[in-house]
Amino acid sequence: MKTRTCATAVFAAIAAIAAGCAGMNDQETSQKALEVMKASFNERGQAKLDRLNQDEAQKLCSKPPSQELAKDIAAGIEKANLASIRYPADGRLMGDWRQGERIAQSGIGKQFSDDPKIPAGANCYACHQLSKAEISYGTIGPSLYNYGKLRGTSDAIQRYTYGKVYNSQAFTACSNMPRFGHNGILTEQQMKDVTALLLDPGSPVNQ
Amino acid sequence: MIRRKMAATVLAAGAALGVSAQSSPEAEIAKYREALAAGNPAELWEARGEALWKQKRGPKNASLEACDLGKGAGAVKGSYAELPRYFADANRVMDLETRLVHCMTTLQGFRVADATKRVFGAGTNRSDFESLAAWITSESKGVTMNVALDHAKEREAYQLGEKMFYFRGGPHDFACATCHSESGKRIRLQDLPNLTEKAGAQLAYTTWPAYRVSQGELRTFQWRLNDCFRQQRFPELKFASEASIALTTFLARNANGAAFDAPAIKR
Amino acid sequence: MKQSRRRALKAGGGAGVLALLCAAGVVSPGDVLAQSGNQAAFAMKTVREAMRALGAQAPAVSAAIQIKASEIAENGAVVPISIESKLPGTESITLLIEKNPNPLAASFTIPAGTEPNVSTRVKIGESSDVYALVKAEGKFYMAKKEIKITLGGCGG
Amino acid sequence: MADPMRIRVAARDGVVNVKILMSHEMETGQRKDGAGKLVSAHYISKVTATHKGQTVLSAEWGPAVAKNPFLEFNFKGGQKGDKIAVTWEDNKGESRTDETTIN
Repeated sequence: MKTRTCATAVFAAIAAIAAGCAGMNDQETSQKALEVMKASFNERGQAKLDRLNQDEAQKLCSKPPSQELAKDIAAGIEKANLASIRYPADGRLMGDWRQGERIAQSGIGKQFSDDPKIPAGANCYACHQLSKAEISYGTIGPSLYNYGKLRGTSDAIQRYTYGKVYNSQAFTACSNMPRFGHNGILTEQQMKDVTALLLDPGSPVNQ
Repeated sequence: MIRRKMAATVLAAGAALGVSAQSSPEAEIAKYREALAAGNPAELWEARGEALWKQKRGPKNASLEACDLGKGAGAVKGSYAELPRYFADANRVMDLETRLVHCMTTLQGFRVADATKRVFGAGTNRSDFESLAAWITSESKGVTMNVALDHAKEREAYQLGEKMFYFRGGPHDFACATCHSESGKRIRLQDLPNLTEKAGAQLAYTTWPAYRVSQGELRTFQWRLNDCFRQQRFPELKFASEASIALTTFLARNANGAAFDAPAIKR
Repeated sequence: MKQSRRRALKAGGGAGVLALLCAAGVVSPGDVLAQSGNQAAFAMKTVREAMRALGAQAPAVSAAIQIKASEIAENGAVVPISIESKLPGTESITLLIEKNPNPLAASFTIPAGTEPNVSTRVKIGESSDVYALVKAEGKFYMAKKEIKITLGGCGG
Repeated sequence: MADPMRIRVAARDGVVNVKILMSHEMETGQRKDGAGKLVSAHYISKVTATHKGQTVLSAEWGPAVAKNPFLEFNFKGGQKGDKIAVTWEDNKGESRTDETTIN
């Protein structure tokens, strides 16, 4: 732990020296970096250059995770993102966990190499443990094994879970998790299915 | 239906691992990597690259042997461990591939468009850059990484690269940092190097280029960046672009002090 | 059927190489001819048929044959496997992969003076048992090992 | 023309270790290219290694052998300076032979 802190400090120092000498302040550097990026990417397939245009949350979250946001800024991000969540008109938040499992396994979607006609996946397993059966899971996010078993399926839990999938930053500013509904990655039905994967008592997540 | 079959296979795998395996999945994967290291097809690219370096080509019918990779014309040994660097003759910072484009145009007389027609190989359609990079980097094996930030433009490249590393964008809100700024994390079963700490940056940077068994191709650091951005859902990073050089400068500098150890072999 | 399987593999792992994987070991009938040796065996669709085509009816399981490979392969496109036989008079070593469309992957003839121990790398489309078939002093013996193929990460 | 092989040989206590890397696509015949067209099967089907003209290993392969194949084996009786030759042939009739010397 101690060595890690130390290494980080040395690292920060190097970065500071590098920054200091180049004669640009932080904001100028960010501006220049964006200009350079805009000149360094080609549109390809469905990935157009407008993907480099950051929204407010993306701008504020472009920082090392060790650098904490001021409380009011974090609260502002969460408030704005919470307001973006659209719950299904039919009021039903849980779909089919079997479909949800498929969506959780699939990592395709939105890459310049992907066919935009094929529905995107959520790639949950890339970052989370879900069912016990899938041993190939990532650890960037917390384990979601027994997610529903531990929380139940009350209306409040359903709303929170669907909302978290829809827009993770409504609850945690600068979360690493994609905002699947907000950014149009998943359809409403797909988000219902993923919610069911997490909450349905029959889902492998809750066995 | 097919997916169910796959899931069942994984399920069976999980059960077997839980009950009867004498060693952990991590230990087995370490064993797999060790077995791969016993013979690295990158050598096939290295051999082609050395021949290409010495072959007279292009409108000027010249070899690349007079190319200055930063340690003087024709000096290849150890050169990659000091790249990217500022080159006075071009008045800019260049990484290896950018410098090779420079030499192909100035020494051999190729037009940039012709020189960069195939930057990433596919099967028998090979990329000269991948072959050349395999050989040139192999000549730095064991050399300590030593990327200088002496010139103002080198410092600027580092600083811009750092900004780009943390830049979140695209429909998934991903930055390089999303996957590479915490230690001990993995995606699926693959360990993710923490590129914001010395050990992680060193481990990652010193093992590119690499023969990717998933593709059966040798890939360079330009490819690594290109494919990371693809998976970040960004548009396509241009080969030898300023952003690619800036990011490479940031990551290569962070690896300073470690022994260069590529071409490697990776899944 | 094949199509959807290909898609499933692709979704999990990424690169188009996986498409190649699920077809690993397939030989179209036209390729089978032309050469001498065990060509018919390469076209067989099951381990049993392939072994029979090689002349092995019911090979005995032998502890003197060792399949050296990691139990988990990170990528099925390249799976390193070594087979060592401690049976005296080993004449040939053959590698079969049960779940590949054509299980027979490689067969090695071992002359006197060469150690009965070979290493190579194969494609394995999905988690599968692999078999080593050894002919020693005119008789066939075998060993078996399961190798699991894991799915890749990132965005594929 | 196919690229040369990389052959590494090392003799120790009278046992010669041979490691071979071959440059070959090892197409299964089932893969489709970018345009959706089937890429025809193309793979090394036969490998022979000789020491001073005597066969020390021969192999028959199908397309399940991995791209850019690797092969390792050991034989007894090689001396420093002896020639080792390796030949592969593929299913389309192409072939390649490379040589090296035990050192």
